[in-house]
Amino acid sequence: MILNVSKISCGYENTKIVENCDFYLKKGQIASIVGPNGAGKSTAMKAIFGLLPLFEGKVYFNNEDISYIKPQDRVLKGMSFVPQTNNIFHSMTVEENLEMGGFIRKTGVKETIQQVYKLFPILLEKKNQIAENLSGGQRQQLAFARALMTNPTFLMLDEPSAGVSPIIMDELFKKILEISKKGVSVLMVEQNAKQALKISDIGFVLSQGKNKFIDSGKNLLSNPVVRESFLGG
Amino acid sequence: MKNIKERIWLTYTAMTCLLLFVAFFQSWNVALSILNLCIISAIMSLGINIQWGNSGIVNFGAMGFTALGGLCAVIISMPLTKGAWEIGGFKIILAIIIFLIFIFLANRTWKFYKNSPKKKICFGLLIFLIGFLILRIIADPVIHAIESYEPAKTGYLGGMNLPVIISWPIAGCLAALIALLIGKIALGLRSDYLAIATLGISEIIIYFIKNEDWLSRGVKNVNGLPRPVPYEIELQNSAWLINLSEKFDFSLVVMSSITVKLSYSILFLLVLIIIFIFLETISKSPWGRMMRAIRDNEVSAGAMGKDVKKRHLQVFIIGSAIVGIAGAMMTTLDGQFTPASYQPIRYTFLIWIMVIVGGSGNNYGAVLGGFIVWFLWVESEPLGLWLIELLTSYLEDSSELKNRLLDSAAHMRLIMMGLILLITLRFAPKGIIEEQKRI
Amino acid sequence: MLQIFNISKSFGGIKALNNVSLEIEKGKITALIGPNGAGKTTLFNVINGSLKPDNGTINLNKLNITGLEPHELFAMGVLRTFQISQEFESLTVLDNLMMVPADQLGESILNSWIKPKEIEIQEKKILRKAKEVIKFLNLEKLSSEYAGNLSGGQKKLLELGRTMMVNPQIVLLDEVGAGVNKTLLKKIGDTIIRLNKEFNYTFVMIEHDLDFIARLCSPIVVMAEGSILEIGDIDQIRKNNKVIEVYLGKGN
Amino acid sequence: MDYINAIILFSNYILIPGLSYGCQLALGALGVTLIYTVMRFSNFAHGELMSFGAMISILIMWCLKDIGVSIKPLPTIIISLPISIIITVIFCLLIDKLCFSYYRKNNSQSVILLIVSIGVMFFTNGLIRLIIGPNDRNINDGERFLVKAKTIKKVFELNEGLSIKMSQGITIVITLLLVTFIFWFLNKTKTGKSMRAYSDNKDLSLLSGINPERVILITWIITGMLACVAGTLYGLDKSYKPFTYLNLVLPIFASAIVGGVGNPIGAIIGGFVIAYSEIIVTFAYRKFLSYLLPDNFLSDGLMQILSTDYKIAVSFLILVIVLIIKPTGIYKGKLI
Amino acid sequence: KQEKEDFAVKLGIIFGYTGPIESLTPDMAKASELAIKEVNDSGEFLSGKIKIQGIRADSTCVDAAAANAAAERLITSDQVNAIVGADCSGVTTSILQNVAMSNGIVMISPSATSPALSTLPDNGLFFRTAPSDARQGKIVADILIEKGFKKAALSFTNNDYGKGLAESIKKNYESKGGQITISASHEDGKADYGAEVSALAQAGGDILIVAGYLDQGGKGIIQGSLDADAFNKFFLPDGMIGDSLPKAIGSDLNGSIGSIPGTDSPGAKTFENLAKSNGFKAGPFSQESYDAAALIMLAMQSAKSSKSKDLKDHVMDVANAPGEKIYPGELSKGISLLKQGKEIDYVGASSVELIGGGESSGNFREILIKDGKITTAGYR
Ligand SMILES: Nc1ncnc2c1ncn2[C@@H]1O[C@H](COP(=O)(O)OP(=O)(O)OP(=O)(O)O)[C@@H](O)[C@H]1O
Ligand SMILES: Nc1ncnc2c1ncn2[C@@H]1O[C@H](COP(=O)(O)OP(=O)(O)OP(=O)(O)O)[C@@H](O)[C@H]1O
Ligand SMILES: [Mg+2]
Ligand SMILES: [Mg+2]
Repeated sequence: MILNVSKISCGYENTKIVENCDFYLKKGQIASIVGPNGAGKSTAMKAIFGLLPLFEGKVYFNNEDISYIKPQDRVLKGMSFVPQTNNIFHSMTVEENLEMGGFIRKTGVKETIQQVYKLFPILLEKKNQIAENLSGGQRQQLAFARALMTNPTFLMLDEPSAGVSPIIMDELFKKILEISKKGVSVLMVEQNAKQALKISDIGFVLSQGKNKFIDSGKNLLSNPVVRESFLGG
Repeated sequence: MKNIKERIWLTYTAMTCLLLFVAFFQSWNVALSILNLCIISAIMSLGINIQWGNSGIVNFGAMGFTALGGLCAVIISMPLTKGAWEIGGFKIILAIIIFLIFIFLANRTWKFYKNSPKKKICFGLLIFLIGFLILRIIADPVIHAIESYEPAKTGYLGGMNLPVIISWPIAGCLAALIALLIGKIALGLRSDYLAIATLGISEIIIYFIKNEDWLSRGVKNVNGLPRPVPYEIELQNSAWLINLSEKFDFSLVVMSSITVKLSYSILFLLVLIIIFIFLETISKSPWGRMMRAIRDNEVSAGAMGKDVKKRHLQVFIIGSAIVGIAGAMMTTLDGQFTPASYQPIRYTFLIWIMVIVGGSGNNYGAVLGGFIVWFLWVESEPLGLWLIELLTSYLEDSSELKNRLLDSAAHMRLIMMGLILLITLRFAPKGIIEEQKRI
Repeated sequence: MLQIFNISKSFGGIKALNNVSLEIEKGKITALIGPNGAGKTTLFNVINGSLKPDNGTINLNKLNITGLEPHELFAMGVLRTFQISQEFESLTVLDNLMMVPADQLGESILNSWIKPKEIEIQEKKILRKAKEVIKFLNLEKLSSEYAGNLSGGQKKLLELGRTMMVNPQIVLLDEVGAGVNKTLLKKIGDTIIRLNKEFNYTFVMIEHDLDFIARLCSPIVVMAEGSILEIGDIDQIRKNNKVIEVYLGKGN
Repeated sequence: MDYINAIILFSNYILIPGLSYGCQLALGALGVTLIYTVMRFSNFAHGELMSFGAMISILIMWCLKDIGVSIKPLPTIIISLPISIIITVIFCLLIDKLCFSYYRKNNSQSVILLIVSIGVMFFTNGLIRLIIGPNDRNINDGERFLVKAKTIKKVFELNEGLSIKMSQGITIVITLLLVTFIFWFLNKTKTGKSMRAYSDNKDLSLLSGINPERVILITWIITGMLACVAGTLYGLDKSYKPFTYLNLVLPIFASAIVGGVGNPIGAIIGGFVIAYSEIIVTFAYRKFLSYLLPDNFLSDGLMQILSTDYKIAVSFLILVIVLIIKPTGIYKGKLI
Repeated sequence: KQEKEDFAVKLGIIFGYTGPIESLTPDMAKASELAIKEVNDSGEFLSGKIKIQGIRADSTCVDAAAANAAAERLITSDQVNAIVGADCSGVTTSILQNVAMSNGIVMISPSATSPALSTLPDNGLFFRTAPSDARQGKIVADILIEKGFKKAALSFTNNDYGKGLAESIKKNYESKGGQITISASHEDGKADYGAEVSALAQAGGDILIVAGYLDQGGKGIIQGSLDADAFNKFFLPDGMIGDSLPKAIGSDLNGSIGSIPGTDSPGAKTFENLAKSNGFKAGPFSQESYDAAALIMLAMQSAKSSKSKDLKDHVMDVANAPGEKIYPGELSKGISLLKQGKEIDYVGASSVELIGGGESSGNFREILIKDGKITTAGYR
């Protein structure tokens, strides 16, 4: 298990949003969390990354208890996260965004930036533009690219495909598959659930803060209950 | 909801107790004089709060509007300087009218060349400068003559000799007018830019008042403004108070000054209540909801059909007018107008501290902030002295350090004020009375 | 009803819109699609007055509306949502909706003093309407939550909800579907159709979910690099090679 | 026509004084800008921090003098700078720990931090007076002049003289060095960029592995250094008096804003704009023009655009005009 | 009726310990307290057992509201018998009109020099030991004309003191045939005086009159003028006279002239020594502060009462001839003389001579700065 989240509860100030949830995946696997709006997906992601305090439960990363360490230390351990909103440095240029993404790395930042540009050509085109002025989909790409800059072993994505055009979305999922093949594990939240589950080794259906279903991506896709109430038929 | 109500009750009672405490342990006179300024401060803080708390306008220009209010009190209530007026009163008015016409023309030009920034600035500025030149050519000699007219006694045009209370609403109007002008030019700026711009403009206003002696007597101050309430000396000779004082066996002098202060308190309280009710009503109405929406997100509010510019201007004017009224009240209470006393620390930062400490975004908080902060501002002096005496009581009498500390005791006031402010904010980071959630 | 002539807009060296001309017909649901950065959002911004075009004109019902302010356009019935949610974060969800209707009596200071009764009546009406909308969006539990505390998708729903508070002439929807659960999106689609059929609303929507578009929209306008590439119905679009190349990709 | 005299006069009364005052404002504005860029609030306590730094420098200088250290012709206080910088930085860090850090953690609005900084200002203000008293102190014990007006007059046989003070020279040199350093640091080094990233999006900078505590630490170190140097230089040039530092805050903010907040170059430009506008608008041009124009062209007046009474108003007027024409300041800072 | 005297007599000392003149006030307060100490040490005051206590309060110099609050506290809570102060004319007027008069408390200000205070109704409660600016203006003009300065530039601190003095100087000087080339204000405590110095320099003149304070803007203007070689002679009115100025500026100030209230009495010198031995400087207005406190106490003794309503009628008596002259350091002598029923003429440190409505008559000492020292060049 690269990640094992067991029985976590978390939320904001005095409201508990996520209750008793489990998430886990092995090295090189892709896992998806799907569920209705407001189910607590983003909340769970933030808690896993340590941006929100846990009420209960534990998070293990590579069998190490990381429940109480700071987010920036998790980055050092090889985790990387793209939040759903506010996921770029608005006032910095695209290139500076990427440099910041590679902040913890001592070497090889330049090369990774070139690789990222190859993956998202639009970013190369706009490399000196202030990120605030990017279009919605360009921002999403930049956010994803920034997370790749740390050369993570574990990648967490909160709705990476929201707002990107179909062609890019395909690219995106392809890329995710590709990096997972290289041994990077990916945990993502997706509303384009069908595509996401298609490539996922494991899927978690979250509803009202609770684990409703845990199963392989294929099984979930074929489960009529899940299809009807969570995947839009 | 209930929680907030309790909090309001609790804090307001505590404030009353503090004042009563002062009344019993220091004197009623001290307590009442603090109360009077507390009320004025509360009004100022309401004015700023409606701008900041309700619509996110950072107005650091309270000082200027306070001074304008004070100027109004002078112009309304002081007697006319006949000699000075005869020398050139009309000429000055003429010059001002001509200047205003040029400003109007400049404005027109500005609008006419809306689409070419260079022409706009060149011609607009040119016309303005011509107007300014004409103003100075006509007015300078007259101003000189007026200012040389018995400079030690008057040296200014004087006022209209009307009851000073009239100046309060008029001060509101004047402040509103100036706020309209300032708002038109400055409200496009955001947050810190606006703050410094308004601060700058208010400094300009102060410099104007300080240096245009013909109008305000400048730094020579105007003393002896007529009062809206009787003088202590008159009261000390009035039969009813003498009777009363004999009946209760209370010192006549003390009684007279308490009576005067109480009458001020009642007048001020009346104004405070009217303004408070006005603000409460509008900020509870859909208007308040709209303003808070604009505060949160101007782009979105615009797309939802709200005229952001107009609303900003509106609330800027209302808040400034309220500050202006408070300024006139303040000058009335002081009985004199001293332009040099308008300092940003006292009239801008302190007011902001009131708003923030009280709790921005709600009127109860603003009033409480006004009371508490003014109370501390005045009482931190004896408090600081007391503290330093306590600290040094263990030191030997002759010790260098002790003398040094006792000598600097006055500066404990600032330390105390700073500490209290920091501590209060620490325990109530959103202000003592937080903004209520409106459900 | 909405005519766009030769609109251009550039940011520094970037031509976001390049001589775009387009006519939106009344009572239709028009889709606006195109790759990221094609200028779709910019077009919306120009239409609703958030941005002033470099040149070109826009007419609404034959009236020239170029260069008007957003709030003036709102008054003329042009409504929009934002791709990146723009909620009023410190207002509750309910208030977020209730602030929308135009010309509320209580928005005038004078009225709140002289007509408290009328305002109360009006408020009740607005409240009822807002509650309906909240119910429709499945946000009942959150009606008194600060909008800033909503989840990403919920914010999107709130964006949509705001357009339902009034009776607009034309609604510009900028990716309402992004990040919204597909089950709910289906329901939203139904509503859009209903609003269009029953109340004859005109919609223009930017969307990347082709299935969703296929169900709702006709015609479909494809933009790329600041100009219009193709206008047609779904089949035409799907067949167009250029569109496939820049936008759809082989898989779709 | 007498160009040389005109130029010398211009330099003596406008160019040089404006240059050194501009540098002083710029150094202050730089500190304000830095705090603003990283922590997003206007630090009104900056003037007092400068005063604090200068005070420490003076105290150390007194000690040095007691043991007989001197580096004539330079003023002794220069060598106390390294230690006083360290103490000022420690003071800044202490203040941050005790006052600002709490609100940062709570994500308070920037206005709250602004008000807190006013509280800090009050406190420091009183503390300084407790320690060193409110008196005026002369601290320049080095050579006063680099170039003396009288010498210039005599040597070149001119009507006008030009004087450059030692303190002005030092100010200009140190400002240049510091500004270059800070500009390079913010825009070219990784740490500098991480500071900007932190100010832009705190959460996301966490996710990139940027350590916020380190960013804050570095910011305060630089701010403390700037404040200490600026305060000391200012005291060196004029004389140290706690009260003036309070009044220095406003022109400093005006400079930072005119230039465009959040940009070191903006701070410099702003400082000079404010400094020169005061002098140029209130300057009496009669004598200057008398060197350039034939006699009968001149009128009797002083040929002053505005009287010096309005000096400070002028700087604010310039500020307002600049903001109206260019709402983000001259050198486009960040939109806020 | 037997006066109840087993409580201490209290004197309020209201100066601006914070605010623009905060650097002057500590010495002023200490001077007042020195006078109090002297009287206490004499052990003879009133019944002999009574000690006098000085209570400081902060006028802030500019904020009338805070000053009133402080005065209110002194009078009604601490129950002071009389007040030494306030310092700046604005707050002094405000305290007098709003607090002191209504409570019938005597105020003697050492430094409020505004001419307006001469005519203000005060129920006989207000006195001052500093002369009105109107008087000094005349003296300044006389000195300048006599020394042959026909053209002068004038810089004044932008407050009631500076402006009042400047106007008075200008009027008198011009009526005597002098020419003021420019009369420009400066603000105290500001960052830079480059612009002011430039304007003054361009206007030119044989001498620069600086009507300001010696450790405030006034000093900045002088320093700036010297640095730029704009002026080399200065006229220094009373606010600019003090040892710290020549010390700070150095030899460049030599040859400058000035005026300060005082007669050719030994008082000033004695006071300077007294101050030194008590650990403070005889800065501006500290003489007057000493005298203000001394006057109050002597008047109390003369009235045999510590109440303001009694002592107010005795202030003029003790201040003016006839009687034995009393100098600084001789307060106990004064007290015992009064006790014996003799008359005294308090001269004090600043040669107190009260005229009219309790104003200082204004005898002036003409000053010449020589070898970095303030020396007396004559008396007027
Ligand atoms: N304020 C701006 N300054 C500079 N460039 C901008 C600005 N706004 C948009 N752009 C650029 O204009 C182009 C069009 O942007 P727009 O937001 O209209 O794209 P879009 O079609 O909505 O894309 P998406 O589907 O990703 O939302 C983009 O390349 C973008 O980078
Ligand atoms: N800062 C906050 N304070 C309080 N409640 C919050 C906060 N942020 C989110 N919530 C609430 O927590 C719940 C779950 O939010 P979360 O963002 O985790 O949803 P989600 O599953 O990611 O939904 P979506 O698909 O719409 O992004 C929502 O009901 C939301 O209202
Ligand atoms: Mg989410
Ligand atoms: Mg878009």
